[in-house]
Amino acid sequence: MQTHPAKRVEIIIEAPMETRLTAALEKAGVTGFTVLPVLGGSGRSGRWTREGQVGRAGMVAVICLIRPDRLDTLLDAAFTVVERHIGLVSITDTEVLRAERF
Amino acid sequence: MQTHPAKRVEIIIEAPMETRLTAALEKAGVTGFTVLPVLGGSGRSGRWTREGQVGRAGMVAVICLIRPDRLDTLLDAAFTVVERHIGLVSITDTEVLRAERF
Amino acid sequence: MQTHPAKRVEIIIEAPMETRLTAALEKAGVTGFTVLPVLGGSGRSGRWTREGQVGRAGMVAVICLIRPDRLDTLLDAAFTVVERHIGLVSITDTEVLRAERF
Amino acid sequence: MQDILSLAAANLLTPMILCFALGVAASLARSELTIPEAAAKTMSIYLLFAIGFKGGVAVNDHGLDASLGLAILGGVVLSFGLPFVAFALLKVLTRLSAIDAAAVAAHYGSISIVTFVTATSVLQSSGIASEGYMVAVAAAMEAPAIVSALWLVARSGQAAKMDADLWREILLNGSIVLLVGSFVIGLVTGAKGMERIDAFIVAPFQGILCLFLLDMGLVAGRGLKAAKGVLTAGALAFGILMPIIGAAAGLVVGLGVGLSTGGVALMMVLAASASYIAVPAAMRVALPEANPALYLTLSLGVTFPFNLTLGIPAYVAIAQAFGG
Amino acid sequence: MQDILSLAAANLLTPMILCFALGVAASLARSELTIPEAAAKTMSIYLLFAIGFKGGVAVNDHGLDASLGLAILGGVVLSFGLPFVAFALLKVLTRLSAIDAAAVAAHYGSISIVTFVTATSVLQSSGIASEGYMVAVAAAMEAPAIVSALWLVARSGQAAKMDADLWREILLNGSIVLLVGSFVIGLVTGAKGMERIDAFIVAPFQGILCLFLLDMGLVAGRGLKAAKGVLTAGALAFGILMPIIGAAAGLVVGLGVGLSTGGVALMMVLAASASYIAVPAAMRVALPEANPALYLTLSLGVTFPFNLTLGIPAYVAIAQAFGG
Amino acid sequence: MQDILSLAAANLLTPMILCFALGVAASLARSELTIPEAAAKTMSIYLLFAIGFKGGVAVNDHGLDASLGLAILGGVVLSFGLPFVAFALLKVLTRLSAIDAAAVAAHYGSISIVTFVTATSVLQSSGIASEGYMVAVAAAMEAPAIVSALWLVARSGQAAKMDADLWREILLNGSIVLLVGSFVIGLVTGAKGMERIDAFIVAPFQGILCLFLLDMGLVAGRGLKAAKGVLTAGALAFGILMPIIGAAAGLVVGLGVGLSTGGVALMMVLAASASYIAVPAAMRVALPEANPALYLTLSLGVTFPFNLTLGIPAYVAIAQAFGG
Ligand SMILES: Nc1ncnc2c1ncn2[C@@H]1O[C@H](COP(=O)(O)O)[C@@H](O)[C@H]1O
Ligand SMILES: Nc1ncnc2c1ncn2[C@@H]1O[C@H](COP(=O)(O)O)[C@@H](O)[C@H]1O
Ligand SMILES: Nc1ncnc2c1ncn2[C@@H]1O[C@H](COP(=O)(O)O)[C@@H](O)[C@H]1O
Ligand code: NA
Ligand code: NA
Ligand code: NA
Repeated sequence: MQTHPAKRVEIIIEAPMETRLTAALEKAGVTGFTVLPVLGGSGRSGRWTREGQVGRAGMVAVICLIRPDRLDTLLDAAFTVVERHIGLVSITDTEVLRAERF
Repeated sequence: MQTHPAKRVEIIIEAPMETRLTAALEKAGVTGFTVLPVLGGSGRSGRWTREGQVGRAGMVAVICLIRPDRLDTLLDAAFTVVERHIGLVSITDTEVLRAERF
Repeated sequence: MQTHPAKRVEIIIEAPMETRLTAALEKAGVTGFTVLPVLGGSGRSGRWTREGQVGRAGMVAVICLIRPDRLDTLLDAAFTVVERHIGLVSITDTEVLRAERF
Repeated sequence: MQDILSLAAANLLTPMILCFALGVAASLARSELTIPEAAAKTMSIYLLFAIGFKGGVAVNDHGLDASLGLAILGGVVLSFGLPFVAFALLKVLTRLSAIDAAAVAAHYGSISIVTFVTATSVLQSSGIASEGYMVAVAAAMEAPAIVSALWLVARSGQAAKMDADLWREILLNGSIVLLVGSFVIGLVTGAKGMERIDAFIVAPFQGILCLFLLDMGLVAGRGLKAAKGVLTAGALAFGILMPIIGAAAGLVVGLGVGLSTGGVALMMVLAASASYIAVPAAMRVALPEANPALYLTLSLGVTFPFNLTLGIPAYVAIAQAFGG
Repeated sequence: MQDILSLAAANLLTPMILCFALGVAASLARSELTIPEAAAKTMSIYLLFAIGFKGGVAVNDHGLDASLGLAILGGVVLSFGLPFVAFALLKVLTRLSAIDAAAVAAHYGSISIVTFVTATSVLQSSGIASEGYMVAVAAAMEAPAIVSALWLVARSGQAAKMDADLWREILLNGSIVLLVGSFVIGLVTGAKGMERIDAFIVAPFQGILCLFLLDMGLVAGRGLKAAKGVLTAGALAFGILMPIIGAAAGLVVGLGVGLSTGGVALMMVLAASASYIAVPAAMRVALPEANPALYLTLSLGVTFPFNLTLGIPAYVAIAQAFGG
Repeated sequence: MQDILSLAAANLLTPMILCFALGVAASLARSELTIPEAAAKTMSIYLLFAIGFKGGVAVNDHGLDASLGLAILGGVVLSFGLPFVAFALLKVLTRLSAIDAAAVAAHYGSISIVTFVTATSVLQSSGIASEGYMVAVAAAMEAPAIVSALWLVARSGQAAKMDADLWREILLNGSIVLLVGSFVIGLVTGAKGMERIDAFIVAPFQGILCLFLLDMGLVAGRGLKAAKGVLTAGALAFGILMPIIGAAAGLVVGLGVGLSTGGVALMMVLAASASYIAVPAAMRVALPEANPALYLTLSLGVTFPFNLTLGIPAYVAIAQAFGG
């Protein structure tokens, strides 16, 4: 089956920053992304879990599949939001079906 | 530690299509997959979120780790389901421990 | 934007083993990981879903981004926990922003 | 008229309607107030269970008679028939493609159970009795409209993807199973069963309905905000006209099958209401090319609030006028 | 006999049992009706909290006496002992490996709190009193069976993975902590505490139990469908015989420690019931090689429905026959 | 003094406080008891809705007068002012950076709605009346403290990230919208609205508060365990002293604006309590460099339990002493 090279960008970011991140992505013309829930985790600021939480504690994971030539725009947009904040950005080479959707 | 090459296929698909996709995968002999929840996202059809939803709105993410030589069978099966529907299929090279499980 | 090579390790493991896995990771000096919820899946032991479950049934997905030279420590730690148990470990090459955080 | 207005005013100033309004306002003002998905689903399960059970107990009380069959038949005819009316009306008022129009039509032939639940609570607080088996009628009206819509699509030369699996999904969808199941449980256990669980399904009912309508308002408001583009003047007119036409058809059928005043009002409500849970999911599978923003916005963003605020009191008043 | 049958019939036609049946039927018919995981967990927390609190208040009312200690001791002995009976019975009826048989045995020595809750509600609606401290007995019976099962495994020359962490997890598992904690809170605050929260933990109790049993039915039905292979005739026979044996042992112990009629019935129910929450999780950690489909299907798909429908009314009737 | 002690003892042995203690104990013992996130959020929505609605109905009952405006003004002044006191106190007692101190200060100027809810339920069971509009005062006190904290940061030469979006988020955060919205709904629908939903929002209120406090205990205990490092003796002293100072300020303002005894007690509670939902989220956005473990542990792990157990009964007794 015909596949096309793409980048899979995964951004793990604090929940209160989610709307800012997605707004920045949209402003940069990145309209496709998917948000996954996160149950808990651990990092330099210790362990946390979402269980029993009332507030918007914790992180979410935002996944973008993007054409390789659009990657830098995306990273620039993401970086302005993540910069001062807790957040991980990873970029993986991938292949997608139906490249016309990107 | 000994690792073995494999493919990680990630299919983001509308929740009402989930059982059809997994049935197609099973029919094609792909018995291993994991379904992750999705909170929300954005695409050509705009933004959506699962919050407060009663119906089976939204998407789910299905992840398959598979031996490289089985990839095409999987993609063919997935494609018949995804074809007319909203859905993203990405394929990433990966390594797995314990290849005998695949 | 400047990126740095890293490994993305994804461990899908039974929920009752989660604390043992994360304890093993921490003991091995891996302090950064993120836990994603899993809705359901299928494998050699058949299909399962989290829906309506009261107990700690099902799986969780643990994601670690790690410097390549720390990978083996991580895999050794993970393997001792996963060994006798249901669990998938996959390792993908990736790039990260802000390598100083790892 | 006086009556309609005062009933409308009384209806508008209930906690239920105000909760819905609060939800819409909060969404439009982009407040981050949200109700967890699990809570929304659980409340809808509660409402379906409670309304089904109460209906069954009521039938156990008054006994089953032939009118149940007649009422179900009337409801099924409405559900089959209304999509054709809706489709024709859409062709006049909008420029939608056949597929989009058919998908919208399916929603308006089917029913909204929350509109129904709210109407029963309005009837109850107005002291108007209704047939307990109307919940069975509601369940029976969920699916037929989908058949009509797919037939409309096929007639326009397009292919809908309809298979046995989808039929099972539609006929055994969660709300039908729960509604019919709890109706049967109420029917079987009767007053004795009710005694055991009335503190759960009767006393807190209206309060839970309030929170649920708050959630519906949040979701509807979000939909309205996102769907500026799809809501043309014609579509908007359809979203208001169609429930009125449906209510009129429901009135005729309700009187025809000999329902009580309350029963007629509920039949009007069912015919006037549009699905936003079961049918959307079916449409995603059978007609993936149809635009979900369109049918969801019309159903949940226009017709649902219309029925909730103006429709229900009007239908009740009209049913009373005809009922004597 | 007449009594047992009429009690069984009365028990079968309650909303609770019918809700469970609805859940099983919906699952088997592959309806997509589901109750969110968060709702199921919350209902189980509610039930544990309510039953524990009520037990504590009852003990505060009647005062603590030596019989509590005796009853707990009796329960612990049952929990330690029954796995040996179960293991032997499995060896006779099935060809399970030692590990699988031991894992199943652990479940039958431990208890199912929902079976217990349902039994208390049957007792209550039959007007039969029971000792409030039976919830403490229930909590005490959760864990010992695991020790016996691991000993059985070790004896067959295999290694179970048992460490301090697992002990803490088992002894401080959510349901034990909640049950014992709310029991103590009820004990401390007594009638005054009850007055404050009875509208929450008494009135809606049976209704919430209904929805919870609906969920249990859905999960049990799903399990049954998935586990066609594992359920041999021998295993099935075990799933029916073992609760009967357990109930008999519970009868002897209950009479032995001098419980009231209701207390004896509850001791029978505890001994007859099989765990499906705490023990499965412990087995995944300690005996990962054991087949979860087997023990879950037996416990939740066979023994739970058996106890729910036939077992409880029979145990109550037998306890009454012996109690005088 | 006698009174305070007996009220404190009575307060400590209520199901609410004991549930909180159970949660803390379970966490510290590393039990895996947890309450699902969706359940915790839904309970907090329920509590906010119920308390807002009841407040609105009470105002509808007694009529609005100028004192509402005065009380809100007083609350806003407290919320603006207390962060300066907190900041100064932190500078004396700890070596926190300006950013950390300002972030903590924001929490103590703002309010904890659960502390408020618990206090209303203590007042109610002591038969002490209070102004219904105190919920509006509570809502008004959520945000101003954030402004003061950011001003403190700016004054120390650092940049806080404050934009229009953040303002909207803070002013329209879920709890403010729900509290004010349900207050208005209660105000509009009055006794008639209450009649419809009191079985939902009044009867089960204290029971749901119990389960919610159990969850708060679990979360607080987890936080305490994780935050051994951050809790210096100075910080701990701050966590106890600051609510006392806040309560004193609340007493002065409450008496100043002419509140009733119950109203004065609630104003003290608001001033003494520290936010742990709205402000933490705002701080993550505006002051990402501030250490969340610090402010969360102080607010939820130290001050919340202090107020819950000793604070509330003391404030009530003091308000009574001053109120006559
Ligand atoms: N190396 C990592 N791999 C995966 N997730 C991480 C990693 N480091 C941090 N995280 C996630 O980011 C959160 C905050 O990290 P930190 O700022 O280091 O405390 C953690 O709680 C994890 O959920
Ligand atoms: N480029 C993308 N990367 C990640 N997720 C996407 C992307 N495009 C679409 N999606 C997901 O697929 C859903 C439907 O996409 P669409 O059909 O374009 O509206 C979106 O709401 C996202 O959840
Ligand atoms: N090849 C695979 N790809 C993704 N997930 C898998 C795969 N195999 C197993 N799983 C997950 O691991 C669980 C247990 O697998 P198993 O032990 O094979 O039954 C399954 O239910 C899936 O959630
Ligand atoms: Na309709
Ligand atoms: Na047992
Ligand atoms: Na304060």
